This record gives sequence, structure tokens and C-alpha cells, in this order.
Amino acid sequence: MRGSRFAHFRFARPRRAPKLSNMFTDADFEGAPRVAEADRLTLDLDGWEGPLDLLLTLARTQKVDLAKISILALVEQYLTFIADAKKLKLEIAADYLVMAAWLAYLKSCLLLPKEQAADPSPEELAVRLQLRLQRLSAMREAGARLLGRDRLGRDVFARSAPEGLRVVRKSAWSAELYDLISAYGAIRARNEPAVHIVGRRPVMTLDEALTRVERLLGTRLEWAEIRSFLPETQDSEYRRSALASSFVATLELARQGKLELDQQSAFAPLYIRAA
Amino acid sequence: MNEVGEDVRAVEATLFASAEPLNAAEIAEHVGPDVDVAEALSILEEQYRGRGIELVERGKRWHFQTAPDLAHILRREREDAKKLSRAAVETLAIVAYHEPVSRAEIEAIRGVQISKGTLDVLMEAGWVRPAGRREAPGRPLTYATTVGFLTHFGLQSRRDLPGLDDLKAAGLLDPIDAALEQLGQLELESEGEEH
Amino acid sequence: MNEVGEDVRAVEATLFASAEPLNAAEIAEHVGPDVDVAEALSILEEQYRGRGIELVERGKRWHFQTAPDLAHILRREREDAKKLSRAAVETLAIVAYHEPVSRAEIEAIRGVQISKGTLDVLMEAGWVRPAGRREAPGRPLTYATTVGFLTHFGLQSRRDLPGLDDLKAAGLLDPIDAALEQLGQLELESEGEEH
Repeated sequence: MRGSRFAHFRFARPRRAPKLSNMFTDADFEGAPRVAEADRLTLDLDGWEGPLDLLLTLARTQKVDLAKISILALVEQYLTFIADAKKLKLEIAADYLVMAAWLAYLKSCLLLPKEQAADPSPEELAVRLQLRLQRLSAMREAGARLLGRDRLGRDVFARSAPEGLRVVRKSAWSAELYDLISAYGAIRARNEPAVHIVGRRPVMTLDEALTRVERLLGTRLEWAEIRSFLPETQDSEYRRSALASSFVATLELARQGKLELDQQSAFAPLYIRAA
Repeated sequence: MNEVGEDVRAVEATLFASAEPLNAAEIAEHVGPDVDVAEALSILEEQYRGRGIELVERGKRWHFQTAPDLAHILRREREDAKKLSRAAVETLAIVAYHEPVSRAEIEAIRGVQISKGTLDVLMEAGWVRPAGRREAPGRPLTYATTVGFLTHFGLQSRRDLPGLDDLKAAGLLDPIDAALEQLGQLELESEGEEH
Repeated sequence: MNEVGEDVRAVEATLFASAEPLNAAEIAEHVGPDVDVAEALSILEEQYRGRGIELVERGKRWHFQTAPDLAHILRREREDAKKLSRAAVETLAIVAYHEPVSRAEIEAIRGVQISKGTLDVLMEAGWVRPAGRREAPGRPLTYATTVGFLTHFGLQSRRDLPGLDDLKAAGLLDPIDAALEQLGQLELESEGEEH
């Protein structure tokens, strides 16, 4: 897997900044870091922004284009730097040590005869490291160039006291004539004394049903369904009323012993005949 | 406009960036002692005359401001369409049918009190206006509709409002029970036709 | 400088009065639909070129500002605004040149984790905004720059970022694997005979 080895390293931010620094302790971030000599890198309290940052600073001491840098020499510089720091018993954050270990491994691979080299090749790992340094360096320079631009509020100024633009909200009310007159109608209707009229509903009274069933019973000899006793009508409400009343009428007539009822099961047709 | 001396540019930028009007001495503090501030100011005043921005002097102090005749474009009006509330529609209807009408009368007809805002909304909409005080105890203020009201509702005059008879014919005056029943019948009829 | 059309005057006054940079549509809302805003802007840009005040475009929004070469007279009390930390500057550059970019990608380039505060500071300054999630495992949130970033740093658009084309050509804005691939091909071509 390409680069898988490198990907194992996560550069955790040191809990405490490593106590290694260099001459540009007062580093003005608005300018590119100045190049420092390796031997002038001094140790003090200012932190580095991680191992890659330290590597980049060391790389700059080679005074060549990052693309042409000697990775082997850089590895050497880093390992020496860490060794010196150890000698001074400085606390070194884990990720710097991890980087050191990885660089030591890279160095040994680079020095091994080519045939024994693993995949990815040490050369590729070296190029990867170089690319990472270039990328970081490019962004560091880009940041410095951004900050050096004519910045609003520092170099160029907008109007300090603009009159301001205002949006005045105005409501455009809308209503339809129908809304108006129906509202008025509703108000008047609300205040009219209400007259309640109960509409007549078509019903067959029980008396009517009794008379009717009793009369029809005399004309039938066999069992007949109760529905055949109902009047013919298109009015469904009247039919339901007639059915209910006629049913109660048959129960009454059965109680009086004037007819017999027969039903096979619940909700099955109800048959009646004269007793 | 582009040919402008360094002195003028400096004074121009200084006035533009300043939060407050500046007098000549204050300008000089920024642009330096070698600049003829008075001359630069008079050149600027001349150059900006008639533009959308003007250089003006107020009590020996100078500042840029937008030209007064353009004030209207800096304040943009935005109309939000809003539907009248039910209370407002009812109130408006009562005013239209009964004008001039006092607030107490409106409440008596509606059977509900009206909030202060209701009449305000109608007046803001330009449909209702105060119409003098009634010569009665308390001299209550009365309200009436406006020409704007007629225009908005497409009426020639208030006589175009449907009268009570018209409302009754349209079913708008029926008691609610009856209206519902009527509605029910209409539904039955239309269903019947379909089947 | 004084002969100026009404349309130009209106756009000029609107921009001058506005507390914020405005885009063409916002200007049109003030000056009305009949004004050719684009044309007025280009006339104004030309008329103000070389003066102490300039009309500039930043991310499709326009505003007046003082000419950069006059910074020395306007920077009065050298108020040292909160200096950005090195981490913040680098992070801002990475977001600007790589956007949209996830936190993990920023960390990969810097070789170190970024503390919570770093992105917060940039977002508080109004230069960086969340720019949606990437359709990738973990759906990481990405970040991008804002119009405020362009305005503050005087960039018309992201294309104006210093050195953008060079960095792109050098493959320094690609992921390492892509850059390596490119590099590998070049090497193969040149070293082909050796292998």
C-alpha cells in the first residue's frame, strides 16, 4: 500500500509545547520565517507547530529549493536536534519522538541496498516527506502574503460613518368585497333572534305498523319475510322507520299469540306467519 | 475626474474614512503640514458638486454626504401583503353599512369589543377615517369610510353595497342553523344528480 | 467629474451610504429596475480610478474604500489589532487555497492537530464558514472562505489569491497521492532508460 506506513503517524499536538525553539522567538507571523542556521537554533520555551514545522525550519537551513533538498541530510539534522534536546533533558512531546523513530527507519532504508527495499520504496517515502514539506511551506508563504495585502481596516478604509440604507416596511392590506359583505351578513345573522323549526321527518308510527302487519297477515298463508310487509317507497328514511316499527309490531303480535316468528340465525331474514 | 493631485487625494481619503466631520486643522494632522488643506477642500467641493456624493461644510467642519435629492432611494419601502383579520373585516363592514358610527356602536353591533389596533389598521390601510364627534353624551368620535375604501372594493358609492334584502336573498343573513341545513340540502341535491 | 448621469449618481449615493458592500441586485432594489447598474458601476469604477477613494469589487459585491497607497496617512494610532496566531494564519491559507477542506485535511497539511479555537477565531472574524459535509466516510464537515474574507484581504475573487496558479501548476494544492502520481510519471519518463 502506497504511503500506508506514513499514514500511521498522527501528529498529535503536544500537550505542552516542546521546549525547543530558535532565534526567531519573536517571530512576526505576518512575515515569512527567517532562515536560521542549524547551529544557531537555540533551545527555549517557544513551541514548534509540530514535528513537520521543525523539519521545515531545519530544511530551510540547507538553503536550497525544497524540491532539491537532501532528505538524508535532513533526517540527520532532525535526529541530531532531538538527541541534543534529550541531552539537555528537555521534555519532548511524543509526536516528535515518533517522527524521530520514523526518520531513523527511513534513513536505514535509504542506506540499504536497493534490492532489499520494501514497498513502498524508501525513495517514495522520501519524496512524500519532501512533498509534505513543500505543501506546508507553500501554505505558510501564502498566509504571509495574504496578511501582507492591503487589508480593509488596516491599509484601506471603508466609510466610517455611512448614512446607512433603510428598508421601511409597509403593510399593504388586502380584503375582498365578498369578505366584507359576508362578514356583515354574519354579524347581522348573529344578532337576529334565532327561530328553531323542527322539520317533519317521514316515519311510520307503531300503531300504523300494528294495523298494517295485522291486516297483511290475514292475506298470507305461508312464511313470509318481514320485508315483504313493508310499503313500497323510494324514501330510504321512511323505509327504515317502517322496518323498525313493523319489527316491534310483530314482536307485539307474537306476544299476543297472533303470529309466529322464525329466524335461522342472527341477522338472517326474519320470517313470520299467522299463528 | 481622474486627474487629481496628491494633496487632494489625501484630503479626500481622510474625510471619507473619518467617523466625524473634520476641521482644517484636524485634516492637516493627517495629511501633513505641507498640504494646502483649504485649497484641496475647495477643489474637492467643486469636483463633487452635482454628483451623488457631496462635500459639505457645517460650522467649519467638512464631511462627505449623499446628495439630499437622492434621499428617497436610500430609504426603500417594501410592501408586505397582509390579509385583514376577521375582527378588522367585521369592523370595516359595520363602518361601511352604518357610517358615521362610534366605537361603542360598532361594539354593540358586533356584540364583541374591538381592540384599539383594529381601527388603527383600517385607518393605516386608508379605508376608514375619523368623521367628527357626535352631538351626544360623551361626544363620541365617529368613523366613516374613505374614497380609498370605495376604490379598493370597486364601489362607485356606498349605495353599491348590497342592502339587507340582497344579503337575505344571497343567504348571507340567514341564521346559522338554517344556513347549515340549506347547505346540507344543496349537497344532497348535487349528490343525487350524480347517482 | 461633474458631468454625471442620474443613474450613476443614484448608484454612487447608494454605495456611499451603505454600511455593507452591495451586489448588483441589492443596488437595483434601491435605485429601481430601470437603471443599468452594471454600466453605472463600470463608469464609477473608471471615474474614481486614481482618486483618494476607489470603487472596488469583492466577491461580486461593491464598495468604496480609500486608495491603498494612502494607508500611511490614515493609519493614525497604530492600534495593533489582535494579531492572528501562526496556526490561524496557516489554517486560513489552507482553507483559502484548498476549499472546501475538512479539518482532517488541514491537519494533514500542517502535520499537527488544530486546536478547537483556531477555526473558531477564523469564523468569528467572518472569514471562514462551514461549507457542508463531504460525501465520504464519516461525512466530514468542510470549510470554505466567505465574501468577508475577500473583502478584508482585497481580493476580487478566489482566483486573485496570490500565487494560486503557480501552486496549482506545481501540484502543491493536490492531495499528496495525486501529486506523487504526477511526479512518478515525470520520473518514469525521464528515468525510463535506467529501469
